[in-house]
Amino acid sequence: MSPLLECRDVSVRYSDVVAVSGLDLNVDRGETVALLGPSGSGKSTVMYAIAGFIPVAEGHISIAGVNMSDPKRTRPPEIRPVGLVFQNYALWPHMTALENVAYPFRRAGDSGEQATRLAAELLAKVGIGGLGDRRPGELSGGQQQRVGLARALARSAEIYLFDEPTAHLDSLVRAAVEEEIRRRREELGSAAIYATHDSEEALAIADRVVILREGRPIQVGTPVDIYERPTDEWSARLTGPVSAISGRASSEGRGRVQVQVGDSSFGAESASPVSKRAVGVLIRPEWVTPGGPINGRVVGVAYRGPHTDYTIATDHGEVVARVAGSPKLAEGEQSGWTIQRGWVPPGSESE
Amino acid sequence: MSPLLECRDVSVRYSDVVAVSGLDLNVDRGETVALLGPSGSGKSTVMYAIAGFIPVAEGHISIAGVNMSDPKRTRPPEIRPVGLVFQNYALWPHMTALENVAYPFRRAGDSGEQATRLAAELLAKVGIGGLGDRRPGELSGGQQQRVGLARALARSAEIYLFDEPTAHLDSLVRAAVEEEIRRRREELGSAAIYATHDSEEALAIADRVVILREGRPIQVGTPVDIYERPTDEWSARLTGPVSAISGRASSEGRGRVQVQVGDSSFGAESASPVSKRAVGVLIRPEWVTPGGPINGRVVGVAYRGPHTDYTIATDHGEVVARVAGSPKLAEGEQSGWTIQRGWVPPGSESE
Amino acid sequence: GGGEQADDDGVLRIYTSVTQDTVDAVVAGFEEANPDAAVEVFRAPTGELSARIAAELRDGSLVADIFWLTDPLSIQQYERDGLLREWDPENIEAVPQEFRTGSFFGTRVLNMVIIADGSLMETPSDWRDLTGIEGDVAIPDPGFAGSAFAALGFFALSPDYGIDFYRDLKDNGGVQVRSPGDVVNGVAEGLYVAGVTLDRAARDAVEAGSPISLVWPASGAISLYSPIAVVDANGTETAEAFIEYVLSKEAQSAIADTGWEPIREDVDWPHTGAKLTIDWSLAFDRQDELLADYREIFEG
Amino acid sequence: MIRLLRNTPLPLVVSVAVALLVGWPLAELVGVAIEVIGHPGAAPGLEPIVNTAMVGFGAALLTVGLGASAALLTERARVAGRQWLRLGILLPVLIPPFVSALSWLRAYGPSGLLDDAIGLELEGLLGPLGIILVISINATPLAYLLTVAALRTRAEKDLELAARVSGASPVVAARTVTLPLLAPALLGAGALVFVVGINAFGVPAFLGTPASFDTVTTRIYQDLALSARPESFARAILLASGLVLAALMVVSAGEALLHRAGETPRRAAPSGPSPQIGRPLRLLTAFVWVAIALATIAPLIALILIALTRAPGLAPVPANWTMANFAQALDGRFLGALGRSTLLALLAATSAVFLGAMVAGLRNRFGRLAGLAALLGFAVPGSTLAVAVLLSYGSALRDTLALILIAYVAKLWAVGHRSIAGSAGNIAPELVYAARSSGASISTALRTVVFPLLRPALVGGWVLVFLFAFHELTMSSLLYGPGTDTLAVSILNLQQLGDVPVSSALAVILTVPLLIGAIPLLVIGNLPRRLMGTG
Ligand SMILES: Nc1ncnc2c1ncn2[C@@H]1O[C@H](COP(=O)(O)OP(=O)(O)OP(=O)(O)O)[C@@H](O)[C@H]1O
Ligand SMILES: Nc1ncnc2c1ncn2[C@@H]1O[C@H](COP(=O)(O)OP(=O)(O)OP(=O)(O)O)[C@@H](O)[C@H]1O
Ligand SMILES: [Mg+2]
Ligand SMILES: [Mg+2]
Repeated sequence: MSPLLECRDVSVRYSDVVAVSGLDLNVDRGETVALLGPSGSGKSTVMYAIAGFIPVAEGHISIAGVNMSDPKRTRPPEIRPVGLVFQNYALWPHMTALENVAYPFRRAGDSGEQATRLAAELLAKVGIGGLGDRRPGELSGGQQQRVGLARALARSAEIYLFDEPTAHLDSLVRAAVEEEIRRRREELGSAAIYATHDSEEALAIADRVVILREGRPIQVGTPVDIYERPTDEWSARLTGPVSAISGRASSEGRGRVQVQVGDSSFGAESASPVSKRAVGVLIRPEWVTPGGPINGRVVGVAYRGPHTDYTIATDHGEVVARVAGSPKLAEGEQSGWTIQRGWVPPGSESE
Repeated sequence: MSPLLECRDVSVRYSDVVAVSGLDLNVDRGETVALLGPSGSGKSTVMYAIAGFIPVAEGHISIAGVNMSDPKRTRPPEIRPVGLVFQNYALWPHMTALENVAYPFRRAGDSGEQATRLAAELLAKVGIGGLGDRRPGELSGGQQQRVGLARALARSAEIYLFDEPTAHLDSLVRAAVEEEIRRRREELGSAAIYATHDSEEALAIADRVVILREGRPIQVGTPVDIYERPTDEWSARLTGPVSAISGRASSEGRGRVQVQVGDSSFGAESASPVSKRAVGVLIRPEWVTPGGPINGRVVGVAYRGPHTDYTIATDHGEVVARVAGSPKLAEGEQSGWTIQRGWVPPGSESE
Repeated sequence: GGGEQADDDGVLRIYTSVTQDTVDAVVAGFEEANPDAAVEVFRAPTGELSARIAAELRDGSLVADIFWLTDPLSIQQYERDGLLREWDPENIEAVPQEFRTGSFFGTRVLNMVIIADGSLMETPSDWRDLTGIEGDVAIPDPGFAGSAFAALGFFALSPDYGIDFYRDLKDNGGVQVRSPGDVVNGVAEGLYVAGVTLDRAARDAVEAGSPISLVWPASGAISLYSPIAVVDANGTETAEAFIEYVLSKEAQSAIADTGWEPIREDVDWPHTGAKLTIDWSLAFDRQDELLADYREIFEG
Repeated sequence: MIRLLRNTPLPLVVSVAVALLVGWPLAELVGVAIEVIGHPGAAPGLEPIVNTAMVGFGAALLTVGLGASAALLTERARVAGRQWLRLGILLPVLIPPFVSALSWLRAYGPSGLLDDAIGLELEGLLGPLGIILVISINATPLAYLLTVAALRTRAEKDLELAARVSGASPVVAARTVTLPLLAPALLGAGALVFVVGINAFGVPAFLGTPASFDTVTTRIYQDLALSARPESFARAILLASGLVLAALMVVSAGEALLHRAGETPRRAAPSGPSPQIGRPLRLLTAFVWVAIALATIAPLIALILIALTRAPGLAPVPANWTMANFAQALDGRFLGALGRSTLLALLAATSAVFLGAMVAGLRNRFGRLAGLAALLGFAVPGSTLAVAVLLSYGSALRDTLALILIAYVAKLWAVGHRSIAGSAGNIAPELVYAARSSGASISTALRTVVFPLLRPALVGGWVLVFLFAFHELTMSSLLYGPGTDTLAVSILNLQQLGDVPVSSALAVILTVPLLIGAIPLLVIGNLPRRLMGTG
């Protein structure tokens, strides 16, 4: 069976700016994919191309086996089975929240009454059941975003596109929205694509994550892959704090290496077999635990609620360690640490 | 010395909607305060009142000892020493990014050339030095947000107001922006107020956090206070996952209690002295560690990059535990856990 | 030209710039006398009427059977272009010689007269007095109305006055106003002490109680007439019959009842006096020149 | 927009409309012009041309200034009785320009009401300054409506607040942010008023003649009015062509300027704050009311008094009042003509706005050219355009309402277009995208999203075209036939050679019923509010 969405070697341009290039992406029914990339990396552009707002300059996009976009032809948005949450919401200012949400129902042929009822239900689901009579201008930013979400969900689509859908939503509402999307996925086999710069969100909700950098997909993988085995330091930083230190690696087979730094060594995974080579090793903060052979001075303390991040200056470079609880060490203190594991990304060897 | 910003018993209304009420807030020079609240709680409204966009219905606002707003009189924005990042950016579509940022310099009397130079520097600082010639309509969401940030920073203000300033920014840019704000605070003694729904951000950057709920400030405190000693379960949830279980508490003095659940017991802090009472205890996921006397079945697993959250059904209620690393337990598995600590919020006793 | 397009649907089409109530009264009488005749009137101000005629002539769609115009200026051109039928109505003798040619015939008379502020001690009695009177004298713009142009034509072409008459008027405080109606209004309101205007407008105002007096100049009012003609290519017997009717005593009485001086002297008309007439053919030929001279005096 | 409208028959429809409404008639005119160009005596003088340019530019500048200030006042400042103020500013739109001229003359001219009462007259009312002033006051609602529409769809308040919080005073914020954002609308208004100015006939005829101030239009009138000589006709057409050329040059120069500055659509953004800040401007509001009273209400009262008075020169006191002047201006044909005029104005307004919206939708070079073409129709003086329409459609459509309608639409298309164009540029593309990915076809998206967003502009343009058409005199008096006479024609035909009380009555009849009809609509129906969207 062909995938629900197929993007093959897609490039998209804004007159002279190439916003996306070489994008290959298949999404199956029921799957959730996250597009993760920094600001300006082309996430919204990918969404717009899938929704049919901009033509592709190269490649093609098909949905459910039907060719939708190629450089010659862009089929119009209304015939694509797609629901979209806009990054900037794009609510219609002349309609109330309820009318905004009822709109897709009306277009799908529901009676006015029916559409209003369904829209009211959706608004209640996203937690603003009482605000249906307000115009977008009379709602707070997050409330507007929820109207945008409800409007997208009002279209019964095969692919839902969410462009930064929770940028202004607190965790409580976020959970409700994620729940609704999961339900649709399971009940209707819809797929969902999230565009987000929030790696935590991407890793938490997606089955697969695509990392975009300057319009190019540089890594595609499961959340665990993306987090623990990033393709390079840049991607690693995108998904959370990471420290890079250099050491000498010796292979232990089956992707495992032993890394020697100063007097001590620690085990790490490696993308490619390496032996007796100087490598850059990436270390996540939670892979560093307090107490142990590696000594350093605390140069930064950041309390992050559930945990505290310490930046430790060691002889081999700065390392960030994440320890549960509120700060227990102060800046300037000396202490010992253990590196539990590391990751040697591909092509990170040097002479 | 009077505080830089003083809000005394402030209420703000949009015709018939009371958006903020009873707000008391002092901000000192050099301080960073976060307004944390869910969507619609009145964060933006507080910002607008401080900036002078909306009159206060009750109370008054003074800046640097000068009365700026009271129900009779609202002094105009341009005479307030305030810089604001709008939640919706509010960039001027007819100006390029550079012109947008140069604007406040021009208003402050800088020459055109000088203003352009300074604006270019600011744009470079927020990472879009190369996009100065583009109009806002040709920028991605996050890039627009950065222009908005740079424009606010272009005003040399005593108070910077940031309304969800990093909603569309990835962690890399975020860090750069936070750094710039810290620098100003230190160099110029400016204060900063962040409105955010993102508790992690609030806790990481603020000296003090104000929790808003439906327009009322319900807790003011340091980040550690807010996270570890929330005023109720609702605030606790706002700042991160939390489990609430009920047990029988016995006081140990100095705010410490021992909580009995089933056969085992654990130590907890309490807002008020309690003795032999049924209480609701709040438990952060990272206060729960694997292995130990409390048995439960895993009913949910969420991978969050640095850690994995397990939802465990115990005899005393569901408890969430946060464990570093990728998932090691699957749904349905039985295992033992230890609760390291807990928090008994004020007024949580029941008979 | 519109020659080929002679329509024969039996409808009599009249293009006119004569006042509506006058046309209405005459047409009603004609229709009563000729119950089978169907008459359609297109009435428009002179400018619009000549523009329409010009346009219709260009694309050959002119359908008018009759032109019935306010003053004898435009009709000169139609006559020269051979548009008009040369014929002699039976009633021709009723029209004074100076108010007709071989193809168009006067239907009513308009007179340019003097009006003066009613409170004036020494009212002017002849044209010359206007150049010596104390106070401003209102002159209607000859560029706007045929009647005003008639005055210009008369004075400029007359050996007794010449264009210098206007120079004298101007030097003595002559002011140009838009139309004869504005002259009446201005004098009535005391803005000007006297002015040159149409007898009809002045008479209406006096009758309604305006504080002005109408002076029939001793040497004569400058008289012009409203010509009527058959469009040769279209006009049927009905058209000729209509003109016969207009010149009849009955129609002329109807015209007089609407307040205009009839062309027939045998119809009772009390408000009249000596008349001065113009060589319209010459005035027409020298139109641009006259207007340019005039403008040089009043606008230069 | 252009991308959204790809693959639609829009360009085709617009091309056909341009060809039929402007292309063919103007081609006929050009044919005539070429034929007569070497005709002896056809050369018009220079002076009326200079005068006309002066009136056009003066009126455009003054009107746009007045209209934009009024719009900023009612939409941005804190003023009491905002609805009433809007109404007051819109009032002159109900008054045909020649009525304004007449009433100003009666109120403030030599031996006007003011002169009679306190011996004061407005220096310079007779002459270029007075002409510019009266045209501007009459056209201010046009500039006002266009600016308000653009304020609603373009310049949102949060953008001004952003300027204020960047340190700009209200005036600087207006200069640097609000007005630049309104530039397309202001330019559109300026272009229309420029053309209104160079095309004005009634006002210069009333106020210019006594000062011997001739404009191109009064010359054209004279050329046509005096005689049917070919050279007069030729000169009229040459002068008209000159007007068209001037309008073309000035407006395309302005558009080129604007185009270089670039289109500045705002991306869809979450709605920002939109409070009304600042102190209530009581003094300014009072001043504006006085201005409205002096500019509109007092002259109208003067006019009504004149119309009621038995004869010129009598004091306008009840003892001298009579209804005879009105009786003379009305007769049995009045009602039929009223019905026809209303129908024509409805049709013309709807078609002009419809076609205007289409041109506004084409946001590319072709659209700009079509916009210019539409403006040409507006720039041709009424008498000349009517001749052109007669030359093109006269034989086929003689004596039908369709002939008059064609002339109206050809003339007023530009009003429909410019009203909308200033606002259309800022409909964020995302709002249309959102509709389409909710399942709406292009036409549904236009109907449900674009048109409602443009409502202030569409309604404003519609009202303007309706009133222009309702008051139209020159073209209808040339084109009507048996059974197709319009209101203005039927009244005009009853007029006695410029009899002042009767023409005052005529003016009152053209104005007052509209006022009486419109005010309850405006007040009870809350029309300005609805017309301009919420807020
Ligand atoms: N113009 C308005 N008219 C009426 N109510 C409004 C208006 N603007 C905001 N509100 C209401 O006031 C309350 C506070 O809004 P505010 O924008 O301050 O919230 P917020 O905390 O900034 O939310 P968010 O995180 O979603 O931006 C909300 O309930 C909102 O619906
Ligand atoms: N209309 C436009 N014209 C020119 N360049 C554009 C336009 N829109 C976007 N771009 C550029 O294309 C690139 C990709 O933009 P896009 O909006 O897809 O980024 P994004 O990943 O969604 O970013 P963000 O997280 O900030 O929303 C950016 O560099 C942006 O500057
Ligand atoms: Mg984006
Ligand atoms: Mg907000």
